[in-house]
Amino acid sequence: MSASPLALKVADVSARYGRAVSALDRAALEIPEGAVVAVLGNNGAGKTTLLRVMSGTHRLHGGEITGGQVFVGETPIGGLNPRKIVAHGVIQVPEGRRIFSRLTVEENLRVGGIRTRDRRSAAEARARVFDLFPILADRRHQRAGLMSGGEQQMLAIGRALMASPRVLLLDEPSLGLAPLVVEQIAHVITEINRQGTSVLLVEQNAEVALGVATHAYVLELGRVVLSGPASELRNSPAIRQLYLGDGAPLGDEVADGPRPVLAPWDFTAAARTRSRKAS
Amino acid sequence: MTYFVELLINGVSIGLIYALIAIGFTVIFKATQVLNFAQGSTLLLGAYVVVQLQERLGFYGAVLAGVAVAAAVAGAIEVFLVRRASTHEHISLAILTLGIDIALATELSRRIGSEVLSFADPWGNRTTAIGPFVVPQARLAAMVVCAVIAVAFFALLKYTSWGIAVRATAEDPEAAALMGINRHRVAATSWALAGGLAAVAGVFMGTAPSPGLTSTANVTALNAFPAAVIGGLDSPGGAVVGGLIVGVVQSLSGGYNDQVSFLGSPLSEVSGYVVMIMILLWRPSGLYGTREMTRV
Amino acid sequence: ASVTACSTKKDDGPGAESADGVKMGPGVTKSTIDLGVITDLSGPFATVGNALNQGAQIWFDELNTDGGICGREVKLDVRDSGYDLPKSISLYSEMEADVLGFQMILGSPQMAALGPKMEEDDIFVMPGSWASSLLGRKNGLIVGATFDLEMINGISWMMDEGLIKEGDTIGHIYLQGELGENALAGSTYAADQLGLTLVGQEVPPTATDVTSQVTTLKNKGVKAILLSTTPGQTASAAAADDASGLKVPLLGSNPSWAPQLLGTAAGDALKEHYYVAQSYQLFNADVPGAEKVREEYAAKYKDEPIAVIPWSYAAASAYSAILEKACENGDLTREGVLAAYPEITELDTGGIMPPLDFSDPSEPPTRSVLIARPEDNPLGGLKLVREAETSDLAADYPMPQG
Amino acid sequence: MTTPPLTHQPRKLSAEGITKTFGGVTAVSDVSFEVIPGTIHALIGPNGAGKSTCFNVLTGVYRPTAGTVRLGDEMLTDCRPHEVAKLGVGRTFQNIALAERLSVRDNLMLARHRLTRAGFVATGLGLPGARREQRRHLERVREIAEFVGVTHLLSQPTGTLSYGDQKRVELARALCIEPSVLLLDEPVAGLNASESRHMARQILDIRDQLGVSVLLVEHDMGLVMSIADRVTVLDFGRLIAEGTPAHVQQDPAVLSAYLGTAAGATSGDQSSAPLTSSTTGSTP
Amino acid sequence: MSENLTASRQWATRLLVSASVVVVLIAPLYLDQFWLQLGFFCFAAAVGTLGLNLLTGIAGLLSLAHGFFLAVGAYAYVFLAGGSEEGISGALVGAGLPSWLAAILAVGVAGFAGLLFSPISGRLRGIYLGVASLALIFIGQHVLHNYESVTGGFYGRDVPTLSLFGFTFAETDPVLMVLGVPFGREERLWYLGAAILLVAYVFARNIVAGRTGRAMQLVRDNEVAASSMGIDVRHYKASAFVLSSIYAGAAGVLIVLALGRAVPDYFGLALSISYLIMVVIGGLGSLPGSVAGAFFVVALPEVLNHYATSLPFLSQPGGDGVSAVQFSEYLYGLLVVAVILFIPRGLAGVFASVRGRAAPRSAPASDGAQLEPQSSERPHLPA
Ligand SMILES: Nc1ncnc2c1ncn2[C@@H]1O[C@H](COP(=O)(O)OP(=O)(O)OP(=O)(O)O)[C@@H](O)[C@H]1O
Ligand SMILES: Nc1ncnc2c1ncn2[C@@H]1O[C@H](COP(=O)(O)OP(=O)(O)OP(=O)(O)O)[C@@H](O)[C@H]1O
Ligand SMILES: [Mg+2]
Ligand SMILES: [Mg+2]
Repeated sequence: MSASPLALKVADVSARYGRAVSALDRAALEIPEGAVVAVLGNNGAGKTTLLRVMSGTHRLHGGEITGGQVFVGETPIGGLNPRKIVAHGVIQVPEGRRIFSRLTVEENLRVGGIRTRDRRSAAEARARVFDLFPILADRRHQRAGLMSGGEQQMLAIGRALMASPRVLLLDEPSLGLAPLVVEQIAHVITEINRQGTSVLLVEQNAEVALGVATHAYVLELGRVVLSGPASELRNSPAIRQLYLGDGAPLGDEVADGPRPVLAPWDFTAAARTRSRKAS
Repeated sequence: MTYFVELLINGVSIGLIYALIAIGFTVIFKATQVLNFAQGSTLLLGAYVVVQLQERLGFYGAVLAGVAVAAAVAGAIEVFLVRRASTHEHISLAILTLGIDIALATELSRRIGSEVLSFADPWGNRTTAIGPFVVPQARLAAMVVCAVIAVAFFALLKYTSWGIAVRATAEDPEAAALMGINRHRVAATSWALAGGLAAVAGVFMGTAPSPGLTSTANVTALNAFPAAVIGGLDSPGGAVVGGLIVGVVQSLSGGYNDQVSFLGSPLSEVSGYVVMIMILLWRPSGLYGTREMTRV
Repeated sequence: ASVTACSTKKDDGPGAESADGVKMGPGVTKSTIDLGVITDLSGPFATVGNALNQGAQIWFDELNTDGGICGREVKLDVRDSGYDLPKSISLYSEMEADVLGFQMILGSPQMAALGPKMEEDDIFVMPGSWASSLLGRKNGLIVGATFDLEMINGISWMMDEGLIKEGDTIGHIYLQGELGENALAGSTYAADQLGLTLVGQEVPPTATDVTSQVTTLKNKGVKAILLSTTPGQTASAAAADDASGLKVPLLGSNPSWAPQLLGTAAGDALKEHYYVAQSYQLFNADVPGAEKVREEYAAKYKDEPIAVIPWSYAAASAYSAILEKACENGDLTREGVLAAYPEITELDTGGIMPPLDFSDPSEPPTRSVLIARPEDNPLGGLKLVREAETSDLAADYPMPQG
Repeated sequence: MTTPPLTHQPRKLSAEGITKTFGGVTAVSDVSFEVIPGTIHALIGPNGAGKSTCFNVLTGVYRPTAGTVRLGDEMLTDCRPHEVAKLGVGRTFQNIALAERLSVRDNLMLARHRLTRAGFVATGLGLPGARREQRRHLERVREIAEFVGVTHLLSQPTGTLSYGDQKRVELARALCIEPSVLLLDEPVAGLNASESRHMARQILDIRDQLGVSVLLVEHDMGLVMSIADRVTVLDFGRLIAEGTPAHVQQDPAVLSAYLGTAAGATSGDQSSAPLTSSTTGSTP
Repeated sequence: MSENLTASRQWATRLLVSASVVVVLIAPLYLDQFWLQLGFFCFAAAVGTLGLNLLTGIAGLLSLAHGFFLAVGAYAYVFLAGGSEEGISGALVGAGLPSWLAAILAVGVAGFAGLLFSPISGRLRGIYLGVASLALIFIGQHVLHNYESVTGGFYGRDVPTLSLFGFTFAETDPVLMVLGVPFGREERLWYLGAAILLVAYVFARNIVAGRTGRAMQLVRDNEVAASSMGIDVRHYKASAFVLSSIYAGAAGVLIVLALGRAVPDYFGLALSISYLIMVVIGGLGSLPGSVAGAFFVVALPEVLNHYATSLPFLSQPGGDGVSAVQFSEYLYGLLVVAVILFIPRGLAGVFASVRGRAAPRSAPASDGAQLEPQSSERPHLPA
């Protein structure tokens, strides 16, 4: 997979928060030009941290790169200012949307295209976004913060597209989206990719991720534990069980393991102690 | 009636000066969510520089220099202090500016001493009669300048990329950075603009009918706080309205203090604040401020 | 508080007994007399504080060259309170044990707060003020005519000059606080007695622009405005008086003037309309005391002189006259100073003050006030209009007791 | 305000004809449904359909423009959120709403607020009653944390947790108010398949072990179809279908507005995968 | 976190506490008036700062009105304990209550003033609340100047001596000698201040660690979430104000006892601001920080001024150049800047790191390994 030129490369990056919390441990990952690469992993595996390191925002969270390097093409960008990394065409849709809730939808999109000096290409980009997400066109004058979660997610992606990215980093884009929209977003990703943008997709929805991706990585405790062509991973039994929900039906004691039991709270006992205390 | 109108005119002309300072508060607040207590001493600094240089550079040249110095200092405060603070707690940052204000005001009042800073402005003591009312030309100039500045800021924030960058950064610096916004530049320019505005306000505060600025001018600048809050802390247009309200209320309550002597005197000191409280009870984010949104 | 021998605290030692037949108390040694000064050198009243200090320094330097008091050098322990009340209070408790008395304590809140303590400690003190509320203390010294007397004398003078006449309305812009209240008491009395209508306008010390007050007074049709204000407010009032076309005479209490005002945009208006009423001579006056001050000042300091410097020189001389008296009585303890105070019945201050009489502490030592107006001169910026005089009205004025 | 009865009596939560408009936007329009005690009731619909708005109306965050909300016999329509919570309605938030600087433990203890009494004076003076109370509830908080699987995070500030962990803490916190009705807004968003499955299991346990009724908003159809007892479907603020999962799944209006499976199934497109996850249909 | 470490830290804390108790107890035997008075001002200010920190640091409500509530406490005491008397500017009225009762009631009155503010404090947020509270300062000044029969106007009022069951906090009555040291006003007030600070501190600490403190913190961080957890947001905001004004009231009573006279000038904007500075320098939300901040801000200028004569670079009073007071103003301003610039959590942060307490953000490594939830489900994949 190293035959094609690389859009982005993460070379053995380690990162930590504060002094002690290690979030990435020599993570290595490559995004070939024109590919869609998916990253899977449990909660807390370090996926978001990986994206932060790529975009340079880890420092805003008290994070620090302790080793390794990130390259856009041949250029090292590790530790650069987020703004400079954006200038290299690496745009991220952050986890949790992070749209500007006090700005209108339209203004949010303008922020996305703020680096585009050329008015015409900005207008084109906007048209493209409205085309992909018609609801945004309808709501263009609404304050973004008042939109539903899904609408906000669309806006977040739309906003990133306004920057005409070379590499698009998506952190859980399907989060909170209705199935139809997830489908739509999958299409959009494919479409964006077809138009020449390389994509890195962090997703919990492995079905979608492996559906659109060409390559995939599995992150565990900050380390890449598995990687390969998406179609291969799809068929790995471990992946199927953990990320695709294969396996025993719900309620299977063996699969779910022993479960902790919680007894209902005894309100009357609580009331008794209280009245004893009072008397 | 004439008396009322006279008071009104006086209130408006003072209110516009408050407005200039208040616009500065709002711009800084909008861009960095910091309440800048150092605005008062920046104003004094600007005025001081103008007075020091007006003989050499002429009035307009000195004003330009004063505005530039005040802008540079305010910008530097952001670049070297606010930005580098170890905390992003807004309260702490406000206190940071208080610390700067204390140091700066101490130095300025040491230098100024009992001097009255008076400007060699082209309007001097000349007045213009509008009907039966006599208005100092300096105040007319203040009105024009203030109106122009207010409109300019409104347009700047609403329509330019800079304005949108300011608002985006204000809300979510990380997301803004991810969009390639240079939040440092945005912050520094807003502070610098506000500093320049303060210098302009300082000059108008010291021109006719005022004989000049004393070293306590930074205290008077405090009146811009209620002005900014009445208008809504993140609304430059609101700052103008707020400034006018405070100015007029102060002037009227002072003028009619005798009629309500049971309220005690001098009323003009508190009246602006009382009106502010009433307005806030009615609209907790000021007249034009963005309402705090709760969307869960 | 005195301290016993076996205490864990260091023993300051009570005043040693007579060596040259003079009883000595705290702050007095065989060769020195220590006096405290708590003043404002950095706060809102720094200018006045500084000037007061300069005048006193000139006096004591001169005194010490001439051999001091009782053969002892008088030393001033000058501390800066920045006008901060708690700071003043801790300065007092820090200094109290080591001084004979306080040559000056600036600020009426400070005086109000420390008053009872000083009475308890038998501390003799000169407040930096002319408020009649300070009268009647056996341990407090007021040098000159009080603020109310300035106004009464000033209004009488304006009547005499025909600047105002019976039945007129006059305005009074006065500061919140001591100066304002005391001056207002005087103007109210005078207005009452002379058949004038008085309109008061209170302003806070922080206000710099009094245009709206002048507008109000104009609306009331005043024929003169009294100013018990800060110098900045005086200039603002003068500018507004002139610009609004009101153009009535302005009469100020002594703290309302500062020579710097002449350089402001209001300079011309001030020269045209403003008068000041005060009991001490001008800096450029033709009296021996003032000449002396001018000479020394020029030698010592570079700043433009402030009007109040001759007063503080004279006031310091009054304080030392009392110490001198105590020395004569052979008792340089605090009690000795208190006892000596009313014994001074006629003090000459080189012509700076009218003759001063301290025999009745509930009376100001003089009721005479002079009138001056601004003039371009580098020595205080004032010229004399009328010599110090006590108007009939002022002579009959019943002093309010604090 | 009267002290709410501190019982665990399961009561029916019902929305009757609620409408909510924001300026010009009608977010919810004349929607009625009931959450039967001891059941899991799912509320689904496209983005912006008004599901979260319903939640906010039910919990008193928004006052409905029209309609009423009832818990058993009690009217909740005019209650403020804390009063609703005191009646035993717990909820999680779609966009996580934890006190970031406080530890997980403190966040959970906060939810015990309605069950505890110590006021300013008692806490301030450190009266023994207040301390005893605190100890007892800390114990319970531990139990709940154990149940949800966040015990090891108890002393960490919630702000430093990963998204999924924060979701779990939210669930634990909602449980800590000892609710009789629990409202979950997208509990498995951001969890991967096995984690979702775990969460699903937990929701079932909450229903079965605690007897709590659950109102669930979720876009993961696999989850909804496998654990919900009843489903209500909203579209553009309107109720478009209501019934058992199997029933709703067949409803053409639902298919076209929300699921889109019809299209997906016919084309056999892999990207419609979320609906074909293998847990679909495996109702307990 | 290792048991050993915790234990030794506890020991260090205990040692520190007992040492300071001993120092506080014996100090009046050695210190002279100046230091005792300064110490008392520090104690009193620390009480006030604790209150403001509960409000601003814990409940997240910015207040520039703390000075106002101090004034309410101070004047309430002066009025309640004072008799009807002739003041400088006219007749004064007073309730003439026993002074200890007046002191307690005054604290209550201050709390009540905080309650009266609740329609505003419950509705406003953040900076808006801060500036709105600024209004109280100006309104307070206006009332203090105008309501002369109670407040004494500009000149203020003498402060009646506090006496508790026949024991007065004054020079005499009864005359008291301890180890040969006469215990006068300053010595007695010193112990009073220390005792009240101790009570105030413990009370605040319990609040913060307990149910109510947690509730206030969630109100600070997320109002909607708080109310959805059963917390009455308005009630807590109002309570926070009441609580902090009670603290302010107590501080106000203490401070005027030391000042000897209540004058309006003292209770101006600068006072409120200095309290905010104490809170921030000490560390927002940290109680030990509050105490440290108060000591720092109150003592610094005094101590500087005290030793000013021995600082060669300062000009003597009246000279050109920088005077001691100006110097301490610069220093004060610049230290505020420096603390916020370099010390993230104020003085409290310094203590914490000195005592080796790990910052909450950087949890120890051993925890890091456990961050992975549901370890039983960890995939076993071929590497
Ligand atoms: N700001 C922070 N400070 C300290 N630790 C952090 C911070 N952000 C994340 N961490 C820790 O770093 C590790 C990796 O977190 P990260 O957010 O990258 O996980 P993730 O894979 O994105 O998880 P999820 O799927 O839940 O979003 C976790 O253990 C988390 O607790
Ligand atoms: N406070 C508000 N002001 C204005 N409009 C609002 C507000 N809250 C919600 N809306 C609008 O109401 C509609 C319903 O929003 P809601 O959040 O209830 O959707 P939802 O069903 O939860 O969607 P999602 O699944 O995407 O979270 C949306 O169009 C949204 O823009
Ligand atoms: Mg993540
Ligand atoms: Mg929703």
